[in-house]
Amino acid sequence: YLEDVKIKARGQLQAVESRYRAQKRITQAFELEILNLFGRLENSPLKKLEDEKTEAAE
Amino acid sequence: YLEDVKIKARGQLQAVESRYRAQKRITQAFELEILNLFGRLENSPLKKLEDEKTEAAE
Amino acid sequence: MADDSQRNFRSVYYEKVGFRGVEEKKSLEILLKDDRLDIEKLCTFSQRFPLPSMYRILVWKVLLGIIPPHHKSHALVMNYRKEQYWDIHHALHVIRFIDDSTPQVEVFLRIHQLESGKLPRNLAYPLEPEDEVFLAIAKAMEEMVEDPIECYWLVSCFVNQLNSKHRDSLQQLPKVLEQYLNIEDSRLLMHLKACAALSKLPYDLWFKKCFAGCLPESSLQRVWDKVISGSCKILVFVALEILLTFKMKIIALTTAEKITQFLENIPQENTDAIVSKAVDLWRTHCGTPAHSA
Repeated sequence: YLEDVKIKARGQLQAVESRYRAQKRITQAFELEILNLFGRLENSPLKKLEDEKTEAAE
Repeated sequence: YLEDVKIKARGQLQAVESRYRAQKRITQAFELEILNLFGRLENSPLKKLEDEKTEAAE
Repeated sequence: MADDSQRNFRSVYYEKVGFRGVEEKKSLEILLKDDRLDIEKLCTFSQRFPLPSMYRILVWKVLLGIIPPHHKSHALVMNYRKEQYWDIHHALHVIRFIDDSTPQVEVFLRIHQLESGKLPRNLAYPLEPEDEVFLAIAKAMEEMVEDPIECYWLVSCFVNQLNSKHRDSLQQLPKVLEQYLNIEDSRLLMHLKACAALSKLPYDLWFKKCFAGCLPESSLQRVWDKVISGSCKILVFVALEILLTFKMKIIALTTAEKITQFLENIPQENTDAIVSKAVDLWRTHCGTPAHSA
């Protein structure tokens, strides 16, 4: 019976851990996307113009 | 002893749950940042020019 | 020849009419009543019998570890699976990998890629061969499973099973096929060798995609019963039975290209009989599984 409780707990734990790992993967993917978007914003030769626009708008 | 195992299992489950929630909060913060960056890239009147540049660079 | 066709007729007949099926269904129901499902017994059952369609998805989910052995945890765990699916689904929206018009199977692919850390940098990257395998299996599974979340988990875990547990054996299957073809019909083997077709048979379709896109779903699920419960060798016998069934047609074709092209698009009428015969042939050569997983 004890074994039973352990197996049951493991079954649930595995699913929760998998959900946690997925969330971690999402964070990684978002991180990459943020870097990518920053790169697109900053490497643009039009950045300065855009910056001025943003500042003016604020 | 059985009660012991149950308590331990519940503790483990809660620990992973709380790590999941923490990770989710990070994801949500990143999500806001991504939306913000997309907004900056796309609402710019210079976007068209930039798109052309990106396409040419690829 | 007469014996053979009679035997085949019988087994197809029984499976269709379900004489044997009633007993089998009862014994499966007894297995499924346990508070804690016995994975090994469920494996043995699906190795020996076709799963009744009303229990197939449940058994697959248990065998693939999507839900745990305890009945009482099923709802809870399925809830975690659901949340995980929507978490990733939403994230893919945010980074614009999917939108409302993305086909379901492509959504599944992107979720699977993200979960396994293989999401490409952007959408412009061409698909890898393993992605094509995933999509083929997903398309077939979509026809078998109504609920998209259940469907995603089945595809993802099935593909993971193929890439881990079955990885090494899958690579051996072309060689194994040649051996059995030599036993069953050496003349056909000679013909394939003479046309230089042996190395060009649609092995990816047969052994990587597990016949997804080759057999209609009603036949395919009976093959997958065996693979999911632990035997990928059944794939060899399905391929073998396809070759034997269309022997005349294949002998009439004289180039490797034509043979491959035909085999990639076999007629869809008698596939149930092909699978039944393949299962019989598998039993003949490998014996009835007793307790092996």
